[in-house]
Amino acid sequence: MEIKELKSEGEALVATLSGRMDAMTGGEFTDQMGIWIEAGLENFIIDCSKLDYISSAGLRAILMAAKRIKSLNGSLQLAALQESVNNVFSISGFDKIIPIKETLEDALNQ
Amino acid sequence: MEIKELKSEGEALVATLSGRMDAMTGGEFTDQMGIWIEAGLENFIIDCSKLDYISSAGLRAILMAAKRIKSLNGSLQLAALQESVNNVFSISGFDKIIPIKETLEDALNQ
Amino acid sequence: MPSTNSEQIANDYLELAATLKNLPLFMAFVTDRARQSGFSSKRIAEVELVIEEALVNIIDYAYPDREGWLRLNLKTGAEGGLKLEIKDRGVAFNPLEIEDPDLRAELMERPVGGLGVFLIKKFSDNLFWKQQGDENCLTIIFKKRHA
Amino acid sequence: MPSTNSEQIANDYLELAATLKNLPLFMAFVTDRARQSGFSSKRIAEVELVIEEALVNIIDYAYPDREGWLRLNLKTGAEGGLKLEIKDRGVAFNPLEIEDPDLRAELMERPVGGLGVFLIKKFSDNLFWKQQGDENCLTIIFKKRHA
Ligand SMILES: Nc1ncnc2c1ncn2[C@@H]1O[C@H](COP(=O)(O)OP(=O)(O)O)[C@@H](O)[C@H]1O
Ligand SMILES: Nc1ncnc2c1ncn2[C@@H]1O[C@H](COP(=O)(O)OP(=O)(O)O)[C@@H](O)[C@H]1O
Repeated sequence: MEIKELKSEGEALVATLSGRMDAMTGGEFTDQMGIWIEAGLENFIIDCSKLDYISSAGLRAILMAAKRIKSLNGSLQLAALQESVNNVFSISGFDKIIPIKETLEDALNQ
Repeated sequence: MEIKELKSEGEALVATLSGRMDAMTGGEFTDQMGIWIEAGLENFIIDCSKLDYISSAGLRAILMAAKRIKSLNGSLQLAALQESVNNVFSISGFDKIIPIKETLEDALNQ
Repeated sequence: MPSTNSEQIANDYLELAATLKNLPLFMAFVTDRARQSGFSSKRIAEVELVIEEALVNIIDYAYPDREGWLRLNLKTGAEGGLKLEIKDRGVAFNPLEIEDPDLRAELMERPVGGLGVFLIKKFSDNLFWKQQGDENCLTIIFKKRHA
Repeated sequence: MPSTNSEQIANDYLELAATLKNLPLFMAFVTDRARQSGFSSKRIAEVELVIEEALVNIIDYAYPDREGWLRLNLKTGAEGGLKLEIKDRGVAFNPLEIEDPDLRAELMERPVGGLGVFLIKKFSDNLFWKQQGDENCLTIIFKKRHA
């Protein structure tokens, strides 16, 4: 998995996730979010258009981040999920607890 | 494995081999040499600097090509072998039946 | 020895230490065969998810205090599907007894975790568990579906 | 079942159809373990060569008229080396009885082929063959060498 900071748009950090978010790589997301949150960032948009695969270890990392950000009154949006990843999200009910936008633009115009 | 025609230098065709020349890909070399020989080419320099691995299936393909070219009075030179590939060549005694040059320049200046 | 008859039917077999380092090989063992059996890449991604969840649970929970082992056995199922048996000698554990998570809980109430077994159930076509001596044997049936 | 004692030592096991399509998985099975055991990448390349030669021979020659099977068993050898057992139920064949090729023959006299078994001998540290019932069992020892 690769995590890349794309840009800052207003108050939000936009990052891209690519590759696989699984039991071997889920921790990288937790670590990177930790670094950004320690640095004072609170609003995040994650472009998932290049994220090919997610397992429960990935969902776990995203849920932990979402809870931490919520407790800071920040925001976390996911955008542009591939069909298979989106499917795992809705089956797990994550689409009801984390804002998911069809495109990156939708998230930015929020 | 990838086979790429690099250029024609005088009478010789220079091609590069990259990747792995093994039981699954050795046939590609035989096929490509067949096409070039049918097209009337007789002199070949093969740049092996990007060839990472060779097994007996690769040696077989090279020996078949060398014999065919010899019977046409053509020439086949190999250049810039990586250490591990070079090692397989010398152990098999191929360095005594096929001209091997340290660099592509050495082969071209022949 | 895994089989004793010399004219055997397709019966693929992999046994390795139950560590995360071996996960890619376990996954490739199943996905290579799924690909050879003509599973679509969409269905292969679902198969991958199910295997990852089942194996990571064994790696994480089955052997709390020692190095453990894990065995996969793949057979051809009905209509070109796959029948995967996963065996370990760890803690006796029947995933079919785990309750589904509450999908309607609010963000701050959602427990972290507890989705692995649920995803296994959702993306497999059939799931059996039995104890054989000191072994857990989980059988997962995958149909081709979107073939 | 490949083993019956519950506290087993490292004993990795892979059984698949003897086809070229399965070669990458067979290779990964051995090279993953070699990497985990701290083999250098130079030595791993030699290990790969030996396995390819041994397996391709079984795929090509052991089962001339039917689909065949092939089993690998990896154990830890002396001083962190590896002990690989390759088993098949094909034609009885002892590679140690094959004569080495004539390396001094001229180009046009060199036969095409006949290098596989020779390379196996050159890059392995020890080689045993035995017949067990209707099985060929070839044992190859790899030392770490350039560790
Ligand atoms: N192979 C196993 N052996 C023992 N306990 C297990 C096993 N697999 C799962 N469990 C138990 O079932 C629970 C639910 O597993 P799962 O749904 O995968 O979610 P998670 O692993 O995120 O907790 C685990 O927390 C663990 O207590
Ligand atoms: N597993 C096997 N079963 C039966 N015969 C074999 C086996 N492996 C090798 N042979 C025989 O030994 C010969 C030499 O094998 P090898 O040195 O690998 O060279 P090649 O395969 O290029 O002929 C083969 O041509 C084949 O006749």
